[in-house]
Amino acid sequence: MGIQVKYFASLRDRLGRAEDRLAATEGMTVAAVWAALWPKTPLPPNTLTAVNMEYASLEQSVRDGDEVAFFPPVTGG
Amino acid sequence: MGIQVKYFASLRDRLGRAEDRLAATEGMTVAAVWAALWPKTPLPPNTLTAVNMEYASLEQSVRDGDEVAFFPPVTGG
Amino acid sequence: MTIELRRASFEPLVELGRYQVSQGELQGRYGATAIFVGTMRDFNDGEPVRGMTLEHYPGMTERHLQQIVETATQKWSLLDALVIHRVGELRPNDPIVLVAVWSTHRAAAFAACRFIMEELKSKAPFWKREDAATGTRWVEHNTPG
Amino acid sequence: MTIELRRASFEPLVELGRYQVSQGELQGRYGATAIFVGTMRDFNDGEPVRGMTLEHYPGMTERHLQQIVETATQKWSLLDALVIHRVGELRPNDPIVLVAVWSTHRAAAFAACRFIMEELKSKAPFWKREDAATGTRWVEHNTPG
Repeated sequence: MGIQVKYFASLRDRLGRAEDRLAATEGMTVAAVWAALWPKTPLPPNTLTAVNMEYASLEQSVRDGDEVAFFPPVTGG
Repeated sequence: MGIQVKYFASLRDRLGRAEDRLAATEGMTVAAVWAALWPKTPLPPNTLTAVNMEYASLEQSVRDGDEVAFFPPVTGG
Repeated sequence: MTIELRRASFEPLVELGRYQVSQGELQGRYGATAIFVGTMRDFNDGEPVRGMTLEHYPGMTERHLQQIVETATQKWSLLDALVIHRVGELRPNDPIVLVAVWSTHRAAAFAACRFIMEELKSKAPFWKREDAATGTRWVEHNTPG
Repeated sequence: MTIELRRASFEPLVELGRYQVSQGELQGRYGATAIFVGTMRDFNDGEPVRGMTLEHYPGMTERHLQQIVETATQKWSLLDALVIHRVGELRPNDPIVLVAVWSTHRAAAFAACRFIMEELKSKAPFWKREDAATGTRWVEHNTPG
């Protein structure tokens, strides 16, 4: 089933896509998910990351079945 | 015209009256107004005092035409 | 900036909606509205309360409410403020006070609304007399903010 | 405790009045209601704004709003709380967010209302895109609380 990856707001617009999917590798981190999908694009500063809808650090490890999200600072309210 | 004196809330109930009037004497203070009207009743602790609808200390001097008020701590809102 | 004392029961949210619409120059300008409604409870100090009388000092009360709101507008950048306070006979669940503050940003609105309530509670000459099961009694002091 | 996301424009004061009446167990128990309404302004960063799109992360947004309100109920003694937040297309003067908190005393109501707003602004995944005279632009950060 792999990892479901989501992008939101300005980051989605910049990347030109809202979702990706990839297979997890052993000990894969959030940072590694980004690097695998966007090898030529450094993660923009201030990007927030979530795993399974909870905020997560770039070091958090992920596995198949997880949902990983990358998005800019939130501006609700 | 003298000084108009007003009592409110529990203090009015205790005194059994809402208003008094007395002639000002030279250099009369708020404390002296009370003492002149209630020589046998010490001013209850925590009583607030106002002169012409502004909070005032017991030492503030008053004169004919002023309105002096004595009342307990306020409990609005 | 509007200050009102009311002898009859009022609906704070209805009043607020009406007021906001009536203030044409607010439209599109405010980003933040902070509102406080104080309501009569049916118990106090562990005892059931059936009714309440709110006494005030006519003249001084209005003057102090006005001063409190003016001080708030000097301390924070506000677009408008509305204060409505009941006097007279109240029953449980009756609104006692409405404070609403409009501002461009939330920090000013929150701070000013809180300030107005605390000042009102400590300075505006109102007094509550409760009609409790054991008889009527004057409320001696407010709950600290 | 109720959390709602709305796709269509809503009237915060009407919603609030309805909700309050519907919560029968609140009657007579609350002394303090602290309310915040965030409204879309017709200018931002010195530029006129014609419209706004509010994007969110379905699932994560609701979950975080729920967590924020639960944290508030752990920190303060609250009787009830209501949070309504718009998503989708907004126009100037449209309400964006309503936060209302009911408590016995005002200190808890004020503090919890403020807390919920600050947490919502910093943690709930919403993003604003403004339609300004010079084109559309993503709002990059919120005004500090």
